[in-house]
Amino acid sequence: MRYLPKSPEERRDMLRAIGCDSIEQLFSSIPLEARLGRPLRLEPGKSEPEVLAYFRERAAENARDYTCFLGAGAYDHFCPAVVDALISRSEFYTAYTPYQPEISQGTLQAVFEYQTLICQLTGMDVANASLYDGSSALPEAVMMAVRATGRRRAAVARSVHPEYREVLATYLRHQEIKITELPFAESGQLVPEALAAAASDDLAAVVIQSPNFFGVIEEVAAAAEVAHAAGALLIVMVAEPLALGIVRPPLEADIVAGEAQSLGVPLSFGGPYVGFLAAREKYVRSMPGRLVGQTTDAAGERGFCLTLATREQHIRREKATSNICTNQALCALMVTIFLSTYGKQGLRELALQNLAKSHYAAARFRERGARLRFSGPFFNEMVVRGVGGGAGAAEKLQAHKIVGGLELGRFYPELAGDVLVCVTETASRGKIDELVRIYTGP
Amino acid sequence: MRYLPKSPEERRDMLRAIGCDSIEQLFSSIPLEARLGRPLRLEPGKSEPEVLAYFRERAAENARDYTCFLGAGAYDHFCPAVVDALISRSEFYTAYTPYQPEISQGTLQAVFEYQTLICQLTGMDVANASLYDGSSALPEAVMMAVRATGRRRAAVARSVHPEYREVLATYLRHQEIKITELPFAESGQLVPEALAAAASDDLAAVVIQSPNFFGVIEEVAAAAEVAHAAGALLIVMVAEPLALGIVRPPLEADIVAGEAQSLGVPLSFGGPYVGFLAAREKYVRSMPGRLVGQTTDAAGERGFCLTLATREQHIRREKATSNICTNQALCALMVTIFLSTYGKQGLRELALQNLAKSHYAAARFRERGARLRFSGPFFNEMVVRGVGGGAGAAEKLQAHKIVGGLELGRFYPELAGDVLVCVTETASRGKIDELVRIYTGP
Amino acid sequence: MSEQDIKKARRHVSQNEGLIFERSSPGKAGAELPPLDVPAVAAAELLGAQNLRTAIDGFPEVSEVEVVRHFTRLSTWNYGVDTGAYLLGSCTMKYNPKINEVVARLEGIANAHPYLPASLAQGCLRILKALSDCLLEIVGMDALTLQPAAGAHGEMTGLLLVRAYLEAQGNPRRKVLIPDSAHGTNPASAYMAGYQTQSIGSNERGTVDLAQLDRAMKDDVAALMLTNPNTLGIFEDQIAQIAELVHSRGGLLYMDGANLNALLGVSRPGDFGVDVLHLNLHKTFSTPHGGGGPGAGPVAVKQFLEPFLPVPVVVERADGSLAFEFDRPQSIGRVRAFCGNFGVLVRALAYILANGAEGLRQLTEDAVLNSRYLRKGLEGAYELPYASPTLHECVFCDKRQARYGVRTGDIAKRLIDYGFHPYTVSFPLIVPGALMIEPTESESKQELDLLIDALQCIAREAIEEPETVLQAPHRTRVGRMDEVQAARKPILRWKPPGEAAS
Amino acid sequence: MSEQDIKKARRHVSQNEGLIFERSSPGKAGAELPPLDVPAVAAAELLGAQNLRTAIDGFPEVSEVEVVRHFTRLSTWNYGVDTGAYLLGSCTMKYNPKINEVVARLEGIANAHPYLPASLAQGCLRILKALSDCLLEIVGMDALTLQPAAGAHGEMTGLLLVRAYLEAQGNPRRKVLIPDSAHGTNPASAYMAGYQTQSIGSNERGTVDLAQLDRAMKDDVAALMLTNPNTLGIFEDQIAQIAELVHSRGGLLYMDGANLNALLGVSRPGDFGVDVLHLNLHKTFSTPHGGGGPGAGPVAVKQFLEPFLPVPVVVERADGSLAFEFDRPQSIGRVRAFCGNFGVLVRALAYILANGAEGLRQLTEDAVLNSRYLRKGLEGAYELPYASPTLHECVFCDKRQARYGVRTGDIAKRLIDYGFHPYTVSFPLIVPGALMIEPTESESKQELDLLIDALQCIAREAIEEPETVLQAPHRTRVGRMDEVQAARKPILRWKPPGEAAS
Ligand SMILES: Cc1ncc(COP(=O)(O)O)c(C=O)c1O
Ligand SMILES: Cc1ncc(COP(=O)(O)O)c(C=O)c1O
Repeated sequence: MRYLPKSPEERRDMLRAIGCDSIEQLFSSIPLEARLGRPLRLEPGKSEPEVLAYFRERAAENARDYTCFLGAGAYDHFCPAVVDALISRSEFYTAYTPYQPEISQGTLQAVFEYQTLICQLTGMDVANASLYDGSSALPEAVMMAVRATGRRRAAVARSVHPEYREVLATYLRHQEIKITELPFAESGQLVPEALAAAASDDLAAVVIQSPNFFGVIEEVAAAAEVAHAAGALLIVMVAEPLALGIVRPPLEADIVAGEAQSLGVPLSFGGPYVGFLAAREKYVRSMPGRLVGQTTDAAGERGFCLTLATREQHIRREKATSNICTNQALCALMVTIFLSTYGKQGLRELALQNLAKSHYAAARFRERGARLRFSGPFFNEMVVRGVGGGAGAAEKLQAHKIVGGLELGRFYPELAGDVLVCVTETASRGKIDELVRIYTGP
Repeated sequence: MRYLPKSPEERRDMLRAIGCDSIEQLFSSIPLEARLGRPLRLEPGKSEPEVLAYFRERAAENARDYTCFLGAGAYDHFCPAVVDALISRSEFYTAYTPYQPEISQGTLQAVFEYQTLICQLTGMDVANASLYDGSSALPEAVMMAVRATGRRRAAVARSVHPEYREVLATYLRHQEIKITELPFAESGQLVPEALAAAASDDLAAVVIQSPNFFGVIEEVAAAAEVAHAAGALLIVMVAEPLALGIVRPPLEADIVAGEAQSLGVPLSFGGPYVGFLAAREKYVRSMPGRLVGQTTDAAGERGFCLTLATREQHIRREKATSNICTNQALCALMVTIFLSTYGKQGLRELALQNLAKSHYAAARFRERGARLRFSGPFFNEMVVRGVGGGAGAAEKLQAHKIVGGLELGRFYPELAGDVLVCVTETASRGKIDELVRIYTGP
Repeated sequence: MSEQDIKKARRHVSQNEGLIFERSSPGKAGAELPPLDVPAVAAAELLGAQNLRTAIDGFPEVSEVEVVRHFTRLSTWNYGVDTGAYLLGSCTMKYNPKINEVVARLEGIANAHPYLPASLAQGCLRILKALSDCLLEIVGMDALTLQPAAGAHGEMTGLLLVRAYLEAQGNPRRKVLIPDSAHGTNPASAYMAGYQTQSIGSNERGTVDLAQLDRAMKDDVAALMLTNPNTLGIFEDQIAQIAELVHSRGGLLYMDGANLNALLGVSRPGDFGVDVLHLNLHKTFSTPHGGGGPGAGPVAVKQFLEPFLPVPVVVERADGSLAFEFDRPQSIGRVRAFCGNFGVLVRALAYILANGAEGLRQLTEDAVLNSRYLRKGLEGAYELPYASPTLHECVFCDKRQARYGVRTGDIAKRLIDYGFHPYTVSFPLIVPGALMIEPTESESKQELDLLIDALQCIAREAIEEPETVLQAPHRTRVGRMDEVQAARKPILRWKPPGEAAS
Repeated sequence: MSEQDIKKARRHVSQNEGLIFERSSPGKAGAELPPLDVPAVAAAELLGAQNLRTAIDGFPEVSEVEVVRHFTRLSTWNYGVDTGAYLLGSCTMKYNPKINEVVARLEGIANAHPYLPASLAQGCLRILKALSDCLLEIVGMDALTLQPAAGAHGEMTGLLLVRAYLEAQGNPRRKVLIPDSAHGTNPASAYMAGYQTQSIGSNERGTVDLAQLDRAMKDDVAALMLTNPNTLGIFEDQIAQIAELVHSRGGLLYMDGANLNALLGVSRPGDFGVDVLHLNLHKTFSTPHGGGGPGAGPVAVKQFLEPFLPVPVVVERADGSLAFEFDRPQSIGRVRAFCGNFGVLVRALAYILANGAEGLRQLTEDAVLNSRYLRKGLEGAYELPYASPTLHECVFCDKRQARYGVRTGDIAKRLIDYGFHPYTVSFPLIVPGALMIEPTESESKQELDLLIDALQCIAREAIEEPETVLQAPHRTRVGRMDEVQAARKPILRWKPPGEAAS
């Protein structure tokens, strides 16, 4: 086997050295009845060309060379080639959690930079080293609010990504934390009255997403006011953080969490992505996940190490702030490189192009008689009313090598027939025009 | 511009520091009339996504997903993924010639290993660090023989790659070295009588290729005997060094040179490839190109450095053994990794698979009434008689996503209509069957 | 020891590099965009002035070459599996094949959107199906979810399955039993599934104390959460009795599959009584650890737990095509958006396909052989707290060195000077001063011999020149990091020089 | 200086690694093949027993992980442009953009066979055409060949063109004039084109001595081979007179374009009298130097030389498609098989497209600005042999340091300790003890300031503690290599331990 650095003779030598007669003897501590008396029923090992051919065949069974107008929590943006080139440095991707800082300063400094970038982007004070993804960042944020307030109820906007809310429900089911759902208005934004009604003194957190699942930007300050008045924390989720290149960050929030895939991580059929979680300084000790801090060595040289580990499972066990151990470090590194490369101006321009393209599409839709479901301001996604549902459009789109938007009926029965269309900088004007034409009929 | 690490302010600061008022002043030493008074007439700079799109469009204009039966000096073999992963280490590919050995031991040791591998493969004593390609290795080898013998004529088999011979002619035209061409026999091998006739006492070298351009293995020992009897050197060219995995190396030769693309270097429309040149120890000081040697530092630690530089142009100038400076180091590294990965057994098996596939194809051709032009033993290429010429076959092949063999009329008028077919391990049995069926008609 | 005695490493010049923010200057950028092909827009109008952001304060402005050098330099301060032996016990730091990186980046795979219609995602779905099938055969279980993003995530998922099942039976029960040698994620995950945890002691052979388990295994216990082989590398040889005990009292047997590398083709959890287990694809199945993830923690179950698996599951339609099924009324719901860490799953499948049945068994044999060889080589120099036979890893302790004031953490630091990535320090908790070493199958005899030699040297140093060990590492670009200082007044982000004081 | 004074680098642990042959043991392999889908064959029968090879003696047998670690470790002993400033003068060690590596590896490009029928290779042909067009505009010439594999190869090609042209005029002439500051490849290439060479001295301003040129420029002189800006970084400001002189005597003006990085968008050789020039795409146009190649050395010519260009050339057919044309009776023939170092050409085109007209001019400005800034910063510490204004590089000499026994080679070695790749040592030959420094446009002001600081420190060390400089480098994994020993009894390959004596 090509991955194994041993010759048959070396195996024999080593067996002899440990005083074993046979390989089988190595496993003598496993009771016979617990042993598998036959080979595994798997295909014989494949050579590298066969492995490659297998995955090429699979890849060919997927959409390739399509223009895709799907967003809904997973976004396609131009990713500079440096990102893949640099994360492919094996010192980064074949290392593990930087438990030994003296030979892990590369990872540690990069995470420190990541934490800083997330703070800058979100307007928060501190950010952790990553969580699994945006969806699991939601329960982590809510549980953090529960720890911080001692209360056990969260009011969650229905316009938060439906799968995030599903995950929240799964996580919280057995933790005696209640969820109150908050409806959305004609604008696509949270209904303020509903929030006011939910804001009682057992409320740990108000959760909104901005831009929300419909692409609409929420009124963060207003939500914060109500939440804070009730003694609750405001959690703002972000599934499309590129918006923060041009949209004012949710400064009034206490916790900003979400998904950073959009910033340099490949779509990869849904993962690996990278959850982020940032918060006000005062909540740092109730944060979940790893944190990297700055320190010095004996000679006073600056360096970095994992810190505040007493929050974590390997020390606190069941009392930890989270069970998370392995997180999404390499994806966080992609984000760090992506943001460093685009930089201050570049990110803004990228966001602006998204804004321009999506509003161009919206204008084309309107011109051709289609209407947007919501009136609130949006970034790069919008809900187009009633253009979905037909198999005809889907087929036509495919014939044009287009993947259309997301049919919302699946998540919101009341929006059946509506389509969530995402338009990023990667969609050419021509393809946008085609999309609109096909959706709006002949 | 994204590649330039300067802000406008830094440019101003630096100008100020050197006492310049304007950028234009930097160029004041260039006479005005030698300056370009207008912008270059090139398109505006492209962003990275545009550059990528440009080349994707070009790539789509080429054959993709074809099975290709072309060889003729450029071979497609399975290349382990480690090759590209490792040559992509930027310490390798962004470095230059290892002039400073203390921070170039990586390149130096790898070249030392390459030199060793080439010696092992060819059966020679010494090998250089690389030449441009197989074709230019031929004149370099002949000039080396001229230096070694003091004679100025070379007898060159017509079955040596025609483009190599063209290059030889170009190089030698003004150096007063004569070339005598040696014909091939029915076997596809050198006509022994012709060699005997050419072997006079002004002969510096006999040049054969094995496997030769027709894929046929030459009788090296016999050629060596004649050459040596006449006081000439035998130069054996190799364009498909994979053959040496199963074919006896040309031990009787004095110089073995050729093209190592076949061993891990991408086809890349003809380059960059990598010329190799190996020889008997006694000729080392007349070798062209770089050589890496083993040495030690003051503490006695083993290390490597460029050596025998007194042969080279930067010291000997017009009296150098060659004008070569930049060579093909990165491609030599690909070869080193490729050979290390396949190793002793793997290379043999790879060669055997080529042998099996090409002889399978030959058998199918014979079954369907086609004949091979030559009777000599062949490795992975063969000349099939009279199946070429028609545009019909070419079209049908293309329809089956096959690129057929090379039509030989272009290089050998007497072989017009014959096709040089190369069958490597990458061709599936099904595709071979298709190829044969199409070439041999309905 | 003198510098010359260190055979595996020397010192070499290494570039300094500040924070990316310290390279910034106004107007530089590392990326540019194609010209906009639609009309430009006035953001303030579209978004509302109150929603507009002017600039991201402090964000870096650097060119492409500076980004490349910055992260290249940082990378050279790291140590990865490609650098050398990475001995972290319990982490299975094996070689990550390069072809896996290639296939995960293929067009059609790397750029597939998770909401692609099934007709345009058959390749992805078939990858999920193929991986499930392989993993089920490997562990001898009946059904599986690929959704969890890591081991701990899998633990929580598995326990939620236990709970959902018991709930459906009428009583979710209250407790999960966890041996004291278990990983910290186990109790933390149990807590997230709404369970209290109770610790079970180990006996003098390093395995579960059966008597204690017997006492603890009451009818309020939902499950025993067992790691097998356990974190000492010892196979729980009373596994049959344990399973019988747990099952007879109505509990379920959960297995933490972190150590599956010891068992491939040799023994299957499904065959020795396990009801639910999670796997760590980033351990056993070679997906790169990425500096701390991503991983993947699939959960495999026996048939009776299948109805509770997270949604969606991949199903085969009548026409042979695959699709996601969402409508599963008994499901615990989602534990993650979309369908898991797909890119990691691709790599794991590539690894399994490359190995095949024979290769998997062979690698397990090699992993155990390596660990045993190492154990033999170090027995004389380090104290082995448990004499039981071990499989893929072994745990020593620093008892002998502690006499000279040298602890496991110091030995680890000194091992860095010798060119290795240290083992896991101070885990499992039941071994005071633990050195937990897992060489995996990826180490050659040469590398192991160097390691034995290094640890032997350090053992001597601990006696003869303990200061050398206590002050280690000596050969790294920074010395021992002051972790106390880092935690006392945490600096968790960079701030512009002016603000840094705040 | 103490360790602390070195701002740019420290020392860090670095893995040892023997030769790949020293890792070998029988039966290991790093690659496997798919099962053969055709009948196996008996090689001895097919090839003849006398042609059969049994085994390749001494060939390595190693696993994939060992290959990966081996070459990864080797790589860490190197210094590349991605590591930091790479100051080799005349080599233009600029940043190699990552996107270029991506596009050169695209399917359809990386796997295109050179003998593909033109109909299946239009993309490749269009790349060749596009690059030619761009380069011609940049240098102001009329026609171009992309065949030569490197600068020296281009030189030979260019001189063969000169010769072919003169021959067609009736007399190839005998000599090529070459300034004494020229690169060693120039005379070596002239020799290969069948010319004798004659050296032309430089004047006190570091440019061609016009009077000497006047005397030498007889009617047996085929060409003057000029590097402009020359290897001192000085533009030949009497270029008009030089061109006039050469042309008036029936000679041609050849330009070595190695230093074109000083001229992009600023000045075009075709506009100042050059008849033929070669470019180094691996210098000016950012293709990676690869540890010593591959490069590419296209040759551009004025119209009258076009008929002599190597075959094939790319031509446009009536239908707009492109094809190779082979039938060119006056051609000098081929200088290389196939169509040049195509993969290098792809990268160069990517670079030109990325920069555009403005970007190219800007980078030249930055390159010159960097070099001038450096010159200014070092003037006080090192002797500048020529006072003339310089463009992209500057050449100091070690005169002041030599008083203390410290030579340019020593300073270079010490610069390694300071974290830099040294400049070019001892070239050009007309400057005894030369330090030839070319920072390129890829260095930031930060990096240049560190360099100035480092060279200033070394200048002080040369006076205050010359031994430190003479014994340098001190911070590398191996000390100064004994090059004399290497040449005296050359060991040019590994041999198995038994044979090593032979
Ligand atoms: C025994 C054991 N269980 C569980 C885990 C947690 O796995 P993960 O880090 O993938 O969440 C680990 C991780 O190191 C472990 O060693
Ligand atoms: C001035 C000059 N001319 C010619 C050359 C030769 O170029 P190449 O190494 O590409 O053959 C060089 C290379 O360093 C050079 O600096």
